[in-house]
Amino acid sequence: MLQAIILVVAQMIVLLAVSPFLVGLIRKVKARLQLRRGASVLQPYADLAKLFRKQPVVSTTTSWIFTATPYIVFASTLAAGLLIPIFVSITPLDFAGNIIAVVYLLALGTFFLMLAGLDAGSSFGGMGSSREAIVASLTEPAMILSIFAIALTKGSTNLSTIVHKTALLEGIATDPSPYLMALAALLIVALAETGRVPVDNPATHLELTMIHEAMVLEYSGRYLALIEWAAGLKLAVFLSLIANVFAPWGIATTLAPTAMGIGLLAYLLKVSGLAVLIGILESMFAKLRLFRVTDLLGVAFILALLGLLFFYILRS
Amino acid sequence: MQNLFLLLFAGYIGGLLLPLCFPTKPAVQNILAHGSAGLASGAGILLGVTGLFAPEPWTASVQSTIPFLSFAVRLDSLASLFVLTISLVGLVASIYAIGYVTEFYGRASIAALGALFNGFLLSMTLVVIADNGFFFLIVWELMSLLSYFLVVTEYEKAEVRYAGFFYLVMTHVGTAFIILAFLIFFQAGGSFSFEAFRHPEQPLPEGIRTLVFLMALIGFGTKAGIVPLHVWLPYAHPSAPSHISALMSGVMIKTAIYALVRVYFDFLGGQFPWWWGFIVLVIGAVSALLGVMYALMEHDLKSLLAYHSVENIGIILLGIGAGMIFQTYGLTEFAALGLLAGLYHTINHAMFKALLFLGAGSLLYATHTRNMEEYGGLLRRMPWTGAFFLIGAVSISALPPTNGFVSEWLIFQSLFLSFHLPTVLLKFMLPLAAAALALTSVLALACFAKAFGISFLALPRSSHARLAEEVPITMRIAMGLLAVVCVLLGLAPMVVVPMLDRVVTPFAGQSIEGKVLALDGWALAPVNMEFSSLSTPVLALLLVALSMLGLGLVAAFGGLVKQRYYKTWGCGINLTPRMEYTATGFVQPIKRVFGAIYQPTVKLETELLEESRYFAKRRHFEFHIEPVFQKYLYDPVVACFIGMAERLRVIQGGSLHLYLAYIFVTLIVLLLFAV
Amino acid sequence: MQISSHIGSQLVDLCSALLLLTCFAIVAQRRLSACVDLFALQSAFLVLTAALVAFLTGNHHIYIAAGLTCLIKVIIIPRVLKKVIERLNVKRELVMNVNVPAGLLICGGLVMLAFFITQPILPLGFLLTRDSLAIAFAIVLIGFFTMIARQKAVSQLVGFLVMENGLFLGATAATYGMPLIVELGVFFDVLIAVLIAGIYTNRLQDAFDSVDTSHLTGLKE
Amino acid sequence: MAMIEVVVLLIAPLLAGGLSLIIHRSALLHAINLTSMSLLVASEIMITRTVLTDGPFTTLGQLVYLDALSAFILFIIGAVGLACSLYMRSYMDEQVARGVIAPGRLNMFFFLFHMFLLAMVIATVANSVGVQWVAIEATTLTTTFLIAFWRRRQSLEAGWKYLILCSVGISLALFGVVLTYYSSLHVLGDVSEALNVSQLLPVADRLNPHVLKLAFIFILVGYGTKVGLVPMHSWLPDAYTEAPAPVAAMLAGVLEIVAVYAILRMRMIVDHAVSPAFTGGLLTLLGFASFVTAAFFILIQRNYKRLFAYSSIEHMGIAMIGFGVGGPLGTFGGLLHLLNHAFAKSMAFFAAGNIHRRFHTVEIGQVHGLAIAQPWTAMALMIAGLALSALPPFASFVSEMQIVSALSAEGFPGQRLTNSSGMVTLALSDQFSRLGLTGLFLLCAVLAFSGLLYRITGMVWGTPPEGIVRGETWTLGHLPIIVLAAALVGFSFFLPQSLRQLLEQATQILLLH
Repeated sequence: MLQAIILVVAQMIVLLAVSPFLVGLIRKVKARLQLRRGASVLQPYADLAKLFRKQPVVSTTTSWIFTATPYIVFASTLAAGLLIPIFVSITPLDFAGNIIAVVYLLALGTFFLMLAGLDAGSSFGGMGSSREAIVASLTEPAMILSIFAIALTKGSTNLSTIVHKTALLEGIATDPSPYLMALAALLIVALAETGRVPVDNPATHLELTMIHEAMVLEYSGRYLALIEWAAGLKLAVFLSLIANVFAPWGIATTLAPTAMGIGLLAYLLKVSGLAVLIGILESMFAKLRLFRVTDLLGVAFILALLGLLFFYILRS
Repeated sequence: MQNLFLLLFAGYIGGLLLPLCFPTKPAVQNILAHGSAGLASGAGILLGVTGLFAPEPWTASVQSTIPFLSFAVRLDSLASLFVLTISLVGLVASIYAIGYVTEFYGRASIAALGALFNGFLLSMTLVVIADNGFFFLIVWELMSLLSYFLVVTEYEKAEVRYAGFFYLVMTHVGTAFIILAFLIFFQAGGSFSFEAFRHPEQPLPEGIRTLVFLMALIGFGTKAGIVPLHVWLPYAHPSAPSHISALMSGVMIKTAIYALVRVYFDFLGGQFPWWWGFIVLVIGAVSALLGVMYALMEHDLKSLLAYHSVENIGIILLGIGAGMIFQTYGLTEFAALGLLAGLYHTINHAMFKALLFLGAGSLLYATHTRNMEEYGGLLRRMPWTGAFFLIGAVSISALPPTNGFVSEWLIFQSLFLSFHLPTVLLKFMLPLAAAALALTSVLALACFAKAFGISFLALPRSSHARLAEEVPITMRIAMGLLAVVCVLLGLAPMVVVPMLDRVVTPFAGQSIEGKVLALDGWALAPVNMEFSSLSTPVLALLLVALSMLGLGLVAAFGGLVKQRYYKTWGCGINLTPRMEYTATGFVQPIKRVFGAIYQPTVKLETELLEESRYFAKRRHFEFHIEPVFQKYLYDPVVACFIGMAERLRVIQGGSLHLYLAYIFVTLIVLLLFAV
Repeated sequence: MQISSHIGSQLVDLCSALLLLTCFAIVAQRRLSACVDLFALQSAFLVLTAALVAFLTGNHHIYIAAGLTCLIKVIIIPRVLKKVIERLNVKRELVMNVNVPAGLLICGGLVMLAFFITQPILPLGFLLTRDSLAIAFAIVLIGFFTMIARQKAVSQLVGFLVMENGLFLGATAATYGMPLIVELGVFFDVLIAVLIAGIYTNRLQDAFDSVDTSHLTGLKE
Repeated sequence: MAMIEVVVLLIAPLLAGGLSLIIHRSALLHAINLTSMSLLVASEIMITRTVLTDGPFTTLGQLVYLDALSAFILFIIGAVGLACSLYMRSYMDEQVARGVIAPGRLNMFFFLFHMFLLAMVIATVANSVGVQWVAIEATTLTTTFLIAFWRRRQSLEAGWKYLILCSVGISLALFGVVLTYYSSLHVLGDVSEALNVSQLLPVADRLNPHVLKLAFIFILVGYGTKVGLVPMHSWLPDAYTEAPAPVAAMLAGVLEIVAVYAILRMRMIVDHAVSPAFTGGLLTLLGFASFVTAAFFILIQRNYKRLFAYSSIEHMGIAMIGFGVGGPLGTFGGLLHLLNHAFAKSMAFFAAGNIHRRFHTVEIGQVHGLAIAQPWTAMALMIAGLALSALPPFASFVSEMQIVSALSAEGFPGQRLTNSSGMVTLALSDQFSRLGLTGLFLLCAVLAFSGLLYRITGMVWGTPPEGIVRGETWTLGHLPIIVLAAALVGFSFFLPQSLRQLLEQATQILLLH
């Protein structure tokens, strides 16, 4: 029991600690690719610290929803993070929810963000929420299908089981093709869900392009801090999900300290790698028009479908 | 149990008759009608619970003097479950009504309203416990008829009359199909008793069984509101007074689900070809998707909720369909899981849909309008209603840890189990159904973000909203009760699952309680911990704890600095309600992306200022979405029959000679051919 | 007796044939008053037939029937109709729904039909009046047809009465008369019916200033 | 046996009629009317008692034959007749007051009314089919003036059509009677009792089948005209529209049923000699013809009296299907349906009468907001409409269910014959054909339902037009409406014991047991 609690807390700390770093890393990579020096990788930490200390300004039109939302978003995203294996393949909270629970926990955050966007009453917030709605609704099916493709290969929807089996090299060698399809699909989904280029641009405040930023436009001070942090956490969640499901190499399958150390190291390397990859992708592509996003997510859906198809064809 | 039933019966009958004794005192009528209805439904709750855990189904019957008709009732676990649901919602509706019907003092006869309300509840209860086909049909039609009269309570309005008549005809058409299905059983068994339906003298041939399947699907589907038979629903449900809408959307359409389960798993003994389940599954997916998509385009709050009933019926059918498919291939425990998930969602939907309709009713009560665009900022003026509505919205959007999430999660699991199925087609279609479910649920999320956000948040958009006040205590209590139930159903699956298990065991042939519940009830784990697991209590705890953590972090890093209030940044000008995002604007992207389904027609007229063409004097914007089913399915059918009638008209041309000729010819023809 | 009965049947057949003939005459006749006269003639033949049957078989109650027929159908009803015609001063049927030649052809067809249908049951009848059932049926059909073919109220009445004659022929000839009470009832009804119809024609005349029943198409659907 | 009752039964209307001729005070006329009616009902009840205890009997020297069936018909005559008399009290007076009817003609009206009743009673109790024929013709002659009582153009036209069509039909029926007599010659000889049911029934199986077939066709076409079976129905809508409300109620509620009774009597005889499939087939055929046609016509009516007229055609069709299909279920359902229709339809016409008195129009389009203008009438109309479209909790649902169940179980009569005669029909396809018929039945039911309720809801709901007085004016006429409604609801759950016995015995009689 105690051990479990310690593990959970550790996992939580890792996630909280890593998430700003990932954001910073992506920014750094992009800066580099744009031949700028860019801010330090640790800049996000500083931002958060400052935001926490600033006095928040709250719109007079808002209700308690507006102030409650940051906490709910933060909590739900972190909760989702605690359900997926980070550096140990068997997470203690595994029983609390499988991958679908993860998806819906993230949806909970999205829901309240939308409400908050509407609460301020400015048309920016509404615009953001409305766009978030369409993007979210298009990513969901692709996400579920790709998840299903993965779940099939391991005959389970529990992340720990999937990761553990994969880590012990069960059934991964048999047929990589469904995996690759699912991976590609999930990558696109991750980009969309975490509001990166080409779906959204976290670095802009142009009303024509922004989605996530528009929703949170009215936030300031500690509330903004929590939301920014939650956004980082969401990124971390997706990256860890991809990293550990598709490449659980090095993850600790036992609770031996050394194994866990290695696991942690491997985890950091993997997510950093993915962050760099995202940075590169973001620099390679331009942001799509909102109504082109559908095409991209359609592709993701089809990929996931193909993954499923391949699985059955190769099995039967 | 007998006494409980008699108490229930007496309560409803009392509520039906007593108000009529005080013709002039609406207040008294109100109390009498809804008080005794509450009493009766309280008895109903007890009846349901006892029936659920009774070892043997309770039966009773009164022989009628009319041949083939006997008033037989049988309270098995399935019936008990629905009695429980109906009575629970009924109780809440009665409490709510006490406050709500004050709206109608002087505008409608409270006595009639209360009497119909009681009769409606009674008929629904009898529908689910009837044990004789004839009796079932009587109470079934009675249920439709009474609800029709409730729908047309405000009969001065033309649209209400239209809605009512449309409903009446549709439900009657459905009943015709049901009668046909029952008559097939009658042919086989020579009796209308359900026992004979279960075990006909000679087994029905395959073709006939298929006919029964289709007839029942169409007949009960009409009542349930499956696409494309759903068209009446978004008209009828909103037109009724809100506590009635809650009953209709919450429980009445569920009686159809009850009947489907009864016919397929009980009468037909759960023996069917794979494509039956497949059809149910597909219909479920289509209904779910189209239901939510049309809901998104509705800006009349109650119509929006009505469309969501279509959606949720679809979701329920997804579960039941999956169950049927598994049943075909003898995977009984998965079948049980699917059925259980479907029934779980049935109950959940009853609760949160009732809650939401009551919430909508409160808004109507406070603002006297159903148009969302005229709401706004109501959370501050009606905090309680707002909070309860939010709980309902979260539940129907299937967000953890509420009840909607649990049942949808279970349905997901049963769909994921499809890889056990032998045929590739099904292996492949069930995941697609899962994808459809995912899309549905997230669209529902968007829809309720709209519904709640536009109605309750930001600035009031009209004087209606500005002057709104919180509703009377009884209404709040009613909503509060349902909100609590919603949360409990989500947090305590360990209580609900065993109940449902008792229901599905007889049909699936085995109890799966042990397979679904793990960690002595703290987690759901179909079919084992290896495959999947979910623990809503723990998730809830986690969410609370982590929010606390958030607060802690805030305190730790910055300290709770006093926050400053200032008006929203409106690009330099003061924010007015007219600058807010409208519901129409909110769904615009969705409308555009799914334009193929909506086929929207947009009309924008702009009148520019003479001085400068950069400024518009006034803009007129309107958009309609194509009512596809009415236009391409219903109107042609109606036109066809009317056309035939018009053509027939000539035979009654008014000429005496013609008439004589008819008789003459008839005589000759009969003489020539009949002899 | 054998021979006499043979001759008797011949005679009865002859009379019935005459009845049928008058039918054709009525169908061919356009002038209303002439139609009425023909009807009276037909009724006279009917009386003859009835008397003949009564005489040959010795069922005396048929005499009563014959007498009533004579009274009502030969004397009273034609009078009434004549009166009506005079008052309405409609002389002749100008337009018909079916013109005369076609009408005659159809009637011929009807006679054949009548024989064809009654063929199997004729042997059951009494030797004496074997074929008159068929003839009676034919007369009924022709009367009916007349009602369809003619437009004036009066001629429709005549058609109706021809039907009645056919029925009576059937009753007397085929079955040697119905029970007396029935017969009386029938006569009574026929009489009343005609009187009522007479009243109606007057009222129609007042209301529509025509007895052309093809104008009565106000009520439709 | 039960002599007195029968005598009363016949004398009461006769006396009342005679008195009405000489009396002119309306109050007195009504009093006479009501007393004779109540006498009628009383004697009927006595007769029913006797029939239930010791079966069929003849009296008045073989002139009268009474069994459960005729007792049942008498019951309907009495019930509806009494209801009408109660309703007439206020209705006729108002007509006189409004000058629609000259005060001098009121007693004429009552005279005809009583004669009409008398004729129907005779037609029901007569032992000889000949006498029965005479009586039924008499009903035509009496009612034709009642129909044309308002001497307007349309009413004259309606009356004339009614007179001509029905007389012609009836004469055909007479030919049927002649043929029956003809068939009985060799069995019973040329005796005046040879047309008596009491004589014919025992020997019926020795009668010549071919003649009887012909006879039945003539009778069916003839009396079918009176019933208003398609395609002999053409006079019916006109007549019902033009007749004053109580008369229309009597026509729809009683006269049709007496005609049906005449057909059934004949059928009883024919079925002994010929297979029931023959008569059944014919009845079902005409039944369906009427049902389908009426269902479509109901869809397009703009005049509420015509609407009810067509619905009568529809329901007679349904009852005919019931009798045609036969079997205990079908026959029982058919009889019960006759009763329900009589009640519901007379209610409908009473309501129609009230509406006409308030709105002075028969156009459906000009009647709205009845629920506000005349709440009780609106309720009556609604109940009648629901009962006529066979919705629970009204007895007509029960009877219609029984009929359709019988249909789905038995199928089209004569089909069994075709099967037995070696025609290749698989069990399954047979079942499907039965289901097909059932489907057709239900389809028409739905059509009629939609048509009827579309109009009725259109009239009941909404807000009344300008210048219409609001609020019900209570009259004696509301009493029968309430009683009938109560009966309709009650019978759908429990039939009174005696009524049920009556129905069952009648069913037995019709099923040749």
